[in-house]
Amino acid sequence: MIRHAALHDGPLPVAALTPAALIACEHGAVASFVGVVRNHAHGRAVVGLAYDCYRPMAERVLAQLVVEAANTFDADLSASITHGLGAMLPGDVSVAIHIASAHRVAAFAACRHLIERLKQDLPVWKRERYADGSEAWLKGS
Amino acid sequence: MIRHAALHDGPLPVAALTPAALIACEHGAVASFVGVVRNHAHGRAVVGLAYDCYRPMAERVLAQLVVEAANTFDADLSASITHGLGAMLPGDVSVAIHIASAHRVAAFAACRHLIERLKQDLPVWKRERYADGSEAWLKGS
Amino acid sequence: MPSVRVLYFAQLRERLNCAEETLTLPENTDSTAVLALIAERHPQARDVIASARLAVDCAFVSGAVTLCDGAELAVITPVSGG
Amino acid sequence: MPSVRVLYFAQLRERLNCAEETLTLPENTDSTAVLALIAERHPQARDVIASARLAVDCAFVSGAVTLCDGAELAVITPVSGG
Repeated sequence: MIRHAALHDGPLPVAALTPAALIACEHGAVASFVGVVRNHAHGRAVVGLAYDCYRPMAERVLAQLVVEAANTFDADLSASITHGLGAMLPGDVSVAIHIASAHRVAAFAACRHLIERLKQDLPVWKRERYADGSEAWLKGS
Repeated sequence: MIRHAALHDGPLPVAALTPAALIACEHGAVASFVGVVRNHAHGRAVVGLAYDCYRPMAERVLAQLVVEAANTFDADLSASITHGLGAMLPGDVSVAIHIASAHRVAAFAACRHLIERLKQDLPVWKRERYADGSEAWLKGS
Repeated sequence: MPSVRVLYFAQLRERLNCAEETLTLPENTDSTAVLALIAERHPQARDVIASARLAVDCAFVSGAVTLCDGAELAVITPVSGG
Repeated sequence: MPSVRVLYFAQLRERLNCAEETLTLPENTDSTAVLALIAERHPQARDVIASARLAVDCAFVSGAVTLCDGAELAVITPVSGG
């Protein structure tokens, strides 16, 4: 059983996209979610963004969300959740979640749960930069 | 927009686990499913399995399921679906599905839809080998 | 009556000890009747065929089917991919 | 009354032009009262603070809170990670 929850300075590296480290023969299903910085949002052209973060709390929340997902969906699941911080450009990867479980229903449910809960509780804030030169802090997401 | 649907002889290579080829700045969300050969099923210890396949139909079904998912969830989604064939051991990867979409709801829904529909319609059959030396064709999954 | 190829896979292929055979079947018929004719020919696999779907030229068919000479039929027992 | 650190982030930090300050707050109070005291101190950010949750020592709190000397409070406006 693997449990990994971490913040990462900058966009996530390509290695964060693969659940390879979670593959194990007791877990028949792996569900993953990867978040990518889009070039458009709310009808505006986005040229970049920066994440602010309350780092010690964010680390704690990520770890707690993994425990919560395991308690809710599968006590034996393996999980990896990583969120990037700082400046990013469109196409950069900001978050990666991987869940391995014996069965796919729990794997999908835990993965979906984690990204939804992360968006509710992770103390991270996104400031978008637009093509017209303006910037704005996002409120919720 | 990327659309990839293929069969692969043998277990899927590690490169099939990553959605890296689908990352694009118009798609903010990537959902993936990876199926792994388990070392247990129906309460029995599994030591290996082999997939039989009606290959020309399976290729056609995979491509059709991608079109169906796009028609249902997001006409602009990118999708990659690959199913392995032949002999596999516990821990081997038998199927990988990656969906990139502007938003996570469509990405998750299309990914989940594809694995469920694959399990209904893909003309592929699994023969499990057990620790006691017996073998059995699975009926449904 | 057209001559068609009929393909068998997995458990059904093993039960029949046959991967493929050529049959002469009615031109205008329906999928249930085709499966019934095949089951009649192979009583030892009647139970397996009863759970199968018919594919013609790589597509599932149900209800009325028109068979042409050289069509490729497949008896698709419950699948177990993934 | 304990002396606590209060942290501000993102939009709120910019509005206050302040990332952190030390405040003296009642020991036994509740999260709503703490946020109200902070809003009273920073009327220019009242609207932003109204939408915030309170964290004490890296955990969200609601209802009654007991504050100790040196506690680390954070005003968590609606987050936008992911």
